[in-house]
Amino acid sequence: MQFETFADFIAMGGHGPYVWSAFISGVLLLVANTWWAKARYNKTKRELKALWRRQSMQE
Amino acid sequence: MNPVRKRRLILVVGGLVAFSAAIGLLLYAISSNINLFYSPEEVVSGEAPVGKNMRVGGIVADGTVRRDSETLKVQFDVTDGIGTFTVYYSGILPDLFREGQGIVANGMLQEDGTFEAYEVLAKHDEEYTPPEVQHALDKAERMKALQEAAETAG
Amino acid sequence: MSKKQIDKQPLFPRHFLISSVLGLLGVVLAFYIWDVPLANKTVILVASYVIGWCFYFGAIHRPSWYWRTLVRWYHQLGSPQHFYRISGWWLPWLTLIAVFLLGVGVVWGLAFSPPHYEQGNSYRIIYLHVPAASGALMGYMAMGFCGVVALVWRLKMAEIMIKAIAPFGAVLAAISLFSGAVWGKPTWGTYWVWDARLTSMLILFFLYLGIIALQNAIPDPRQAGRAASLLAIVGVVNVFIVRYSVEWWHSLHQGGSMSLFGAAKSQIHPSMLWPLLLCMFGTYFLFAVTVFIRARTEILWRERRSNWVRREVENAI
Amino acid sequence: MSLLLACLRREWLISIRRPSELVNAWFFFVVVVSLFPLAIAPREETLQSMASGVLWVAALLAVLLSIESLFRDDEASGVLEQLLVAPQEMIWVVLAKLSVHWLLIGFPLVLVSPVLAYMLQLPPEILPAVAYSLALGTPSLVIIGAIGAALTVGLQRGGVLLALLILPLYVPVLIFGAGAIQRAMAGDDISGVLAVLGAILALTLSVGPWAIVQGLKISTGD
Repeated sequence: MQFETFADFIAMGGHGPYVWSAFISGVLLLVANTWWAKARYNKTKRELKALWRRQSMQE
Repeated sequence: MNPVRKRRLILVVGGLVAFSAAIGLLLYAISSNINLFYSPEEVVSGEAPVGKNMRVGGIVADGTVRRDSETLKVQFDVTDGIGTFTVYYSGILPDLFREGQGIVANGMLQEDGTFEAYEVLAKHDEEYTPPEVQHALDKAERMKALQEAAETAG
Repeated sequence: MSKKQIDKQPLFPRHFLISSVLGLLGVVLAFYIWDVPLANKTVILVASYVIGWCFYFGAIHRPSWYWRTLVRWYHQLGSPQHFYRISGWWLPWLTLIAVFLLGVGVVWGLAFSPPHYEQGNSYRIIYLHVPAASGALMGYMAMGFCGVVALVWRLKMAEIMIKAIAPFGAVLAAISLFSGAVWGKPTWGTYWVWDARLTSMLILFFLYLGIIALQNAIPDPRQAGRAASLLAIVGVVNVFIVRYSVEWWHSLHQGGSMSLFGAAKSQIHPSMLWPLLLCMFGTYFLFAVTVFIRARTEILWRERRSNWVRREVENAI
Repeated sequence: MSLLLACLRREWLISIRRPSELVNAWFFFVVVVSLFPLAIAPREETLQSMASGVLWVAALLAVLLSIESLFRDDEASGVLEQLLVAPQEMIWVVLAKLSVHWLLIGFPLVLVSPVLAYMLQLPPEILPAVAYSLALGTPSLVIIGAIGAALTVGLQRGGVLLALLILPLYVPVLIFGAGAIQRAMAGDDISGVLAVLGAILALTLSVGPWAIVQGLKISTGD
């Protein structure tokens, strides 16, 4: 561990705002992107099922 | 040759000619020094033109940085081990500027062989080392330099 | 060729020997002109020479096996159903590896790796910035490659891949631009410089956006895929030209190349290299994860009229 | 060769029958450039420092706006699909279209550019450099733009999309085109920069028509 206290870790020797804004926004984007892709996948599956249900009801 | 084939041949030959023309022109552009960058060696030997905007780069020589106490004026020597010349600059230097640091300066070469810079940029080096290691490296280098000095003296 | 004729072939035919020597000369030449650290280029060049030698040797003596394998791969790669099955098996493991690598890498980089001797702690942005930038670049190269495959062999999977790569590539380009700007402030004293790397990354971001927009604008998926392929190829050429043109242009009036003396002597201390490598590979794995998910979505939608999709979706509950 | 001549004749006749589109592109260039001195303080050094950028961005936008219609009418009337039946022959049609388009849009911009450059207070000895850089650069702009036009030909509201696709691809031409003017103003030799512009032109000429034909084939749903 390079930092003595948690406050030091947050402060990053004065560069805290830069480091943390970059990391938080970056990690958020990565997570949001993956989550969004997964949500699209699930939604496509649901839509397909609904489509087939409609088709079988018509028949 | 039937006309369709002939046209196709013209196309292929034309494409090749254009492509080789592109390469030839690029080679010409490179040879005509489109990149106006000069090293201290070239500046000292007189290869660099006087009175034109250009870019120089090198290492800030140790112990040559002199700051004016009143204004933002500063002067320092830039070297590459072969040639050395003086740079005059007025303005705020980047945080990473220090002696022994690589810099790039934009400006004009004067008649007397000095360089009037309007912009000085610190070279952001690609070496990533923690402080202790850098300290050790510096120490080793200094020891080596001392040794060499002792050898040449002795 | 009959069995007898194959037996007659010498173990090292003349063309093989000549090519080996030529290859060796190429390796020696590359060794002298390639501007990377000695250890890296030794490993890369020797390894590629040995692998190439083995492939060539095998190709002489067992040509049919190579051919069959290639044909099999070609069919498997081109089959969405096959890809869907394989990727479904890989996906959980890839996700696990990505999360593990990124988690360890980020915590190590943020809390345990030592500060930089000049930049202090602000350099820690490297653990986000460099993986994102290299991922965005590699993603674009992969798209260009898929574009060639899609246009030449008309493989459906290549078109699907382009569509799957583009969004995450754009996200990575955006991350590298933002984190680079934030890193630039404490180190260079400015958020933005019109430097070759920054500008080409910005153009790369625009190109990603263009490809996504083009795909969304064309209703027919096959047509959209092929249009995006062509644009991806043109874009790859453009990225190279932009990179060098900015470098030249910039020398004309202002700016500064930040890596002027870089390349050959660039080095990173192991205590910083390891977390960086973890983050980089973590990003690559995450890239694979999102590409797989997006490609699977696309496959399901495109193949919705086929029976296997129906079985797959209905049984998955 | 008679094929190319026939195509050239056809494109020429079609284009000059609708002069309003041509005149629009020319006026766009002139108006945009002359708006800048009104928008900023028209001091000599301010104008000089931004002249290269203004001229080049205006030329680029003029070409971009006009290129959208390059294949539009042929596609709407169904001629395009007829032509694409023989793709080897199509490349000649494309070459003819590009030449005529440059001759009617790009070349007038080159001709009028010294006048506009003079209005932007550039010294008279720079004016040839302005014309040279535009003369070498605008053909590349036309060819690269045509790739985008080919890809978006069948789409409604393709205009904004076309800009999004093509503008990033224009960056190298813009950099060297404006760079040539800047170098000329600094009193340097511009042959190197012009050579690069020529190299870009040769490269786009060798690869561009093929990409355009491919793009047209894709857009017409071949």
